[in-house]
Amino acid sequence: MPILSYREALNQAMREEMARDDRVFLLGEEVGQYNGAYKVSQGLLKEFGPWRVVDSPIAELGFAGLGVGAAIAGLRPIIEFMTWNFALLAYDQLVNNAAKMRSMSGGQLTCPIVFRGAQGAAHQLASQHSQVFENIYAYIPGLKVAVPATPRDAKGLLKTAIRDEDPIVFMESEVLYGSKGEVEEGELLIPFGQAEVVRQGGDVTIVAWQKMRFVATKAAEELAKEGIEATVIDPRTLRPFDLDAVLGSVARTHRCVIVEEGWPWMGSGAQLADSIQRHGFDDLDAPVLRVTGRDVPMPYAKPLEHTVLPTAERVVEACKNVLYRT
Amino acid sequence: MPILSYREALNQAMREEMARDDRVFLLGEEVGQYNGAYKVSQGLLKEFGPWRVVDSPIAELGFAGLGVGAAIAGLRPIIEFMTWNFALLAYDQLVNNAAKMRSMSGGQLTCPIVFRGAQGAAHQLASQHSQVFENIYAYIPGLKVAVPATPRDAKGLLKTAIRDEDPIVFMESEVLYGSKGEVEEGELLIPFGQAEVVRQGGDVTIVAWQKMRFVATKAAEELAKEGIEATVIDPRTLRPFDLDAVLGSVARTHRCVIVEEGWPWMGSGAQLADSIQRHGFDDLDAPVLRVTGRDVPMPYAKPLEHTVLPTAERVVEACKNVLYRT
Amino acid sequence: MAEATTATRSDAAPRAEGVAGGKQELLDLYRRMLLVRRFEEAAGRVYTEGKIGGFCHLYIGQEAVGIGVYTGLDPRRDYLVNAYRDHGHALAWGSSPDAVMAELFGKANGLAHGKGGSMHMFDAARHNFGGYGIVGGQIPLAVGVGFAQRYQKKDGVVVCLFGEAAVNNGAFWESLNMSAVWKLPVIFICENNRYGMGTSIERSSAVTDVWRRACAHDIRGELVDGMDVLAMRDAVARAAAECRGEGGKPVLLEARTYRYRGHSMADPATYRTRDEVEQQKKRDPLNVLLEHARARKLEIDQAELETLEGEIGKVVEQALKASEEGPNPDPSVIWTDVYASPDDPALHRDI
Amino acid sequence: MAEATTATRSDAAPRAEGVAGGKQELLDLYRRMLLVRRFEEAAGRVYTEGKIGGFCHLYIGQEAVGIGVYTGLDPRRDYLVNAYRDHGHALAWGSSPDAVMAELFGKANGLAHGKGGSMHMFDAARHNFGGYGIVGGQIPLAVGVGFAQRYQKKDGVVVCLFGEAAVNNGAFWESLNMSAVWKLPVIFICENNRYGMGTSIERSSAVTDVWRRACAHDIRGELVDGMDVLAMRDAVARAAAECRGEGGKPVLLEARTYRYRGHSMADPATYRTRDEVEQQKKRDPLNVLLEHARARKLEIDQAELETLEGEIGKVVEQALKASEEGPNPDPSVIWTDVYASPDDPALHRDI
Ligand SMILES: Cc1ncc(C[n+]2csc(CCOP(=O)(O)OP(=O)(O)O)c2C)c(N)n1
Ligand SMILES: Cc1ncc(C[n+]2csc(CCOP(=O)(O)OP(=O)(O)O)c2C)c(N)n1
Ligand SMILES: [Mg+2]
Ligand SMILES: [Mg+2]
Repeated sequence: MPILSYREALNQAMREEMARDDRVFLLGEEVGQYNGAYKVSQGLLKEFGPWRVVDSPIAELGFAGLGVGAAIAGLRPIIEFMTWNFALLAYDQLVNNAAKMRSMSGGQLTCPIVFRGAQGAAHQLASQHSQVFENIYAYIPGLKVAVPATPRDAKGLLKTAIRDEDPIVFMESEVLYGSKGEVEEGELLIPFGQAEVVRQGGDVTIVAWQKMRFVATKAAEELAKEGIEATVIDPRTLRPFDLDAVLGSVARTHRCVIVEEGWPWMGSGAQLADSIQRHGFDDLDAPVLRVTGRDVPMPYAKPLEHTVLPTAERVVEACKNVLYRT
Repeated sequence: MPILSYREALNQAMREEMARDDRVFLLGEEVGQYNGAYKVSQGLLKEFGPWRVVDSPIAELGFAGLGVGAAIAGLRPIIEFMTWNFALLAYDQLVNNAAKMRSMSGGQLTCPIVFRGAQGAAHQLASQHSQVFENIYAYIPGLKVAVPATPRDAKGLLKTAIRDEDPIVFMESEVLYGSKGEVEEGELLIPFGQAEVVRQGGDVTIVAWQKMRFVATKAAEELAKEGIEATVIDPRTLRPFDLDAVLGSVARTHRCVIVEEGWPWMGSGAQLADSIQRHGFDDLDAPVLRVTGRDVPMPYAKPLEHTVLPTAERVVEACKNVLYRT
Repeated sequence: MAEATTATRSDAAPRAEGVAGGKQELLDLYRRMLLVRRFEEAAGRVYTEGKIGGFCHLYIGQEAVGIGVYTGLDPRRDYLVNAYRDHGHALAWGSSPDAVMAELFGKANGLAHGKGGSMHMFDAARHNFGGYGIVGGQIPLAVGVGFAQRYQKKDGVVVCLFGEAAVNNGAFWESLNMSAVWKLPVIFICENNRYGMGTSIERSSAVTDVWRRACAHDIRGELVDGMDVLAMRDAVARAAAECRGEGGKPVLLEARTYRYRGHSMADPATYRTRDEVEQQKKRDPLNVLLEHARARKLEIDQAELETLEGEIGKVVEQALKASEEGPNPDPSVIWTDVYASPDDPALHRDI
Repeated sequence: MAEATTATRSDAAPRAEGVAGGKQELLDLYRRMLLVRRFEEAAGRVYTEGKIGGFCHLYIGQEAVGIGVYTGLDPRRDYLVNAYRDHGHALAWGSSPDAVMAELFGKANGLAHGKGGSMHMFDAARHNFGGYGIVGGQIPLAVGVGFAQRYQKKDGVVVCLFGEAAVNNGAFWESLNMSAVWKLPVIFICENNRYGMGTSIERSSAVTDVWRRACAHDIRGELVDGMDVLAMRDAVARAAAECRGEGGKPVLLEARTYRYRGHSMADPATYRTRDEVEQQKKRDPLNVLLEHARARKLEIDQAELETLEGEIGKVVEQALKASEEGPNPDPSVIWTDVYASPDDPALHRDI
């Protein structure tokens, strides 16, 4: 199977879908002539021309709304936010227009649109540029949220997203753009709401996505050295969420740790913990624990950034905690 | 003690604080000549003049940012959003500027500001005007979030908020503006992070705030008729949150139900359930259950709106569920 | 200087000298405006009886704008994107009065089956792409619909309505710039009724000639008499011709108009004098049209007016009846039209 | 016509005829610009060595704007609110080069103790109210600082810097209108370096004369030669006099300038030709000032320049040294300066 970077996988997904369906277009800052701030749209302008790969002014609210308008008029826009930090300016359009279009029109209008871009800390981008906002979108009925970790998932979920009839929030990871992995050529459609079991182990279930999937895997390897076997589950989408996969694993391991990059209070993991305790109450031998980014605006300095982000060590510790091995 | 409406209590809090500290001013749409879209600022323009009670253009992003700028320059702004639905346009300013000012300036600048306004469903305002967004603010380190239910709490928490050195998100309830209750005259400062035990009972703990406090109380009365005694706890602020009060009660009742108006997935209650299962794991005899608004954009029609909002019946049912009495 | 090429006050205003229509045409315009007037009066009445909930923003006084917009366009290929003061426009674009009224009643036979209500009148089949409740939030949508016209190589035009208070919101400016950069077929129409809720334009805007703001984006701005349906229709038709098809540029029209009622049914409108309102009513859009007819020696006589009133009265009565009698939506429909399928696992039906 | 009273192209541009300074003054301006130039060159160098992280937007080429702004104001009572291309402005406003460089290194002796980094240079004591990273996000803040001046009956002026790509963002327009309605003492200065990252202004803006956009809010717009520190200084001084104190109105200045380097250190800037860059460098702000001196018969000679270079070289060396040697912040400081107290229960230190 071909080896692609996460970036190339996203690029391939867009290229294939744009070739397949001429209603699909890409619009955002620097997506065209610059080939994308992170080069995700490399070559697309050349291939599809300026009406299908559109460089927009810095007007997140406006161009997100433009996308919604184009969607109700029959197109299938992909709107790129350079990062999701900037998308806060467009939050109103996603929540009040995209998510509600179908409902408030009584089903007359639909809004098939993908909003995509990078989220999370990269390397010392400081407080305004290092944020995770999965939960504020997953909270909204009418939206779906994908958080791919691997090149394969990036491609397969993006293709699914572009074909979906509802608005999608597609969150990529800046630090993963260069990561590589096997990706099927051509048609690859990964359904939303289907977790991937990354690793099997009978002692503890670790739920982690995107960057944290790799932190969790590293932690699992550390734990294995001490004879503790962890299952690592990557949900891949946060809305819908594959609760069955997690509950199935917890029924076997009786313990669960959730790892997330975002802030602790009201972060996505809280919902997962809630769902697990509610539906897996009798299976749990210990409370569900969460390892999260620290509850602070991200500081710039490298050692501080490192202190804020979840580490494999902290995951190991949490796993031992739920195993009462401390 | 004088009886005031929730609206009057808020008005009194602002009037007293503006009289006490001339750095305090109120700015927002229709707060002046119109005396507030919901009449919360009745009489303030007349009393304090147009520089301290400022009618703004419809520019939520801009005037929220203006408030932040005024705060770092030494004033203590109260920024009124007509409702929190419209504040989505200003979310960037709250998250990226207000919440991070102290941190990214290394402590050089502070941002003592109160953003306030109504949230939640009122009577058939439909999908864009009937939303709850407590969680998206409580998620952000650097912000604090208050959700008063009674006139007394409205006054006492708002006065505390205005004197606080950090940015506050103060969410009122449109349907409660007319509700009445006893309120101390003059100095009344209710600290953030201190729950109120509304009702004592040994069988189940119900956590509910703002409008839902009354739904919970009604449910508790219904339950009492069947011999089930509920404790009702109103946290009053969601960040900070008085977890000790809840855990203390759960240690006695061993069962907990959370009632919230917002959407279920990633709503505030998820965090509370997470915290309770984590710190009260051994005390719980049943999973923590949540009663929430339904997972849909609010429809306009009255019977549909009623179907979406939490009811005392649903709370009663959830309580019986955690008591395994169904 | 530069202004001459950007925002130009139409010399034609305040009276339209457009293609003179025959009497039938004038009668038709009158009838359309009268329907809106009587419909809104009825809506206001039953609102106070508690039959309509939520916010209810009546269009009384602004009828000439709504009818002028519709009649200036080609509804087979053109589109409407609107704010929340939208009953009149919905009627103008041909939605059944029964369905509009039933929507206000929150009934299953409403335009949006009771899901949208007063602020969200959609009739996609008639190219009415909806009323939106967040001030300014609909403006970028119109740019997107316009983008789709160019993209699909269609020659449709999109008309976007908003109040004069919406132009202080960033969404307006971002939209103007994008539509100008990409030369999109969008007619931005500001219904300047002088107040945004209780705030007069003088208190909220540094520039009170909304049409002049077009200068910032090198697009043409024009002031139109929003009380004169012929002026409105002709200005819209001119603007449509100008922005339709490749190479066309967006246009900003400012329609000076007035709402006779409060901002919404909840607003007693104490921020303006009765005198001001009475003064404005003197140039009532219905009367302005009658004057036009008279000036053209096509006078519409009392008998004709009475016939029209009778006709319209029946239509409105029927709308009320259909709404009273219409079924309430079934509670289970809350789950539909959130996602394409009510069984989508993204929908959390139990928690 | 209306334009004459709104946005007026300054006839003084492109060369300043302001109050001629003595040689000492010109030397001083030169030294200030040279410090920025050499500091930024050093920052760029050590960035490639991995000593600075994150995004790093250099100010090389734009020095005349930063120094002109500062020297045109009264820093005892005036304020700066800035975007993320902020090292030069921080130095201009008197922050210690050691502290600015140490901030870039993320050290505890940095301006913000390593919490802010390149994009967030704050020096509150020197009235530098910060660099902000969300395009356009700082503009409303400046309006607020200006509001506070009027509110407190102070006569300070606020200068707000932003790039030419920021003017397509709604925040800009909302801010202009509010400051015009309330007559706030804000000087909006657009540093038009022709590109927003890789997009030229022609591709992002319908109107490429940024100063002309002032017309939409009836405020004065002026084009200034941003490569000429004297022109900048004088234009800013005029604007400050105009908006200072009661009754003063905001002003929009457009400084035409150019960045020699890529958008940030990560940008190879392939979207423009080498030729274009070389062409621009011919009007280097340092050289433009030397020409001014020559024209005024106050020539700054080679020896003087070398002395200055030596002096500045040492300052920059020292800044690098202080940064290399500066201590890393202690991990525990992540908990400080989130709230007023690190023990605030709103802070979730364990979860
Ligand atoms: C973003 C936003 N802010 C505030 C409101 C509340 N609001 C609804 S209508 C309105 C006044 C709008 O006035 P205008 O744009 O002139 O339209 P008109 O009602 O006069 O037709 C306000 C402030 C809103 N719906 N959206
Ligand atoms: C709201 C927002 N959108 C996008 C970005 C990413 N971004 C950072 S700088 C920049 C270009 C800004 O150009 P300009 O305003 O001209 O300033 P310059 O960098 O030229 O000084 C972009 C798109 C951002 N920081 N904020
Ligand atoms: Mg209006
Ligand atoms: Mg630029």
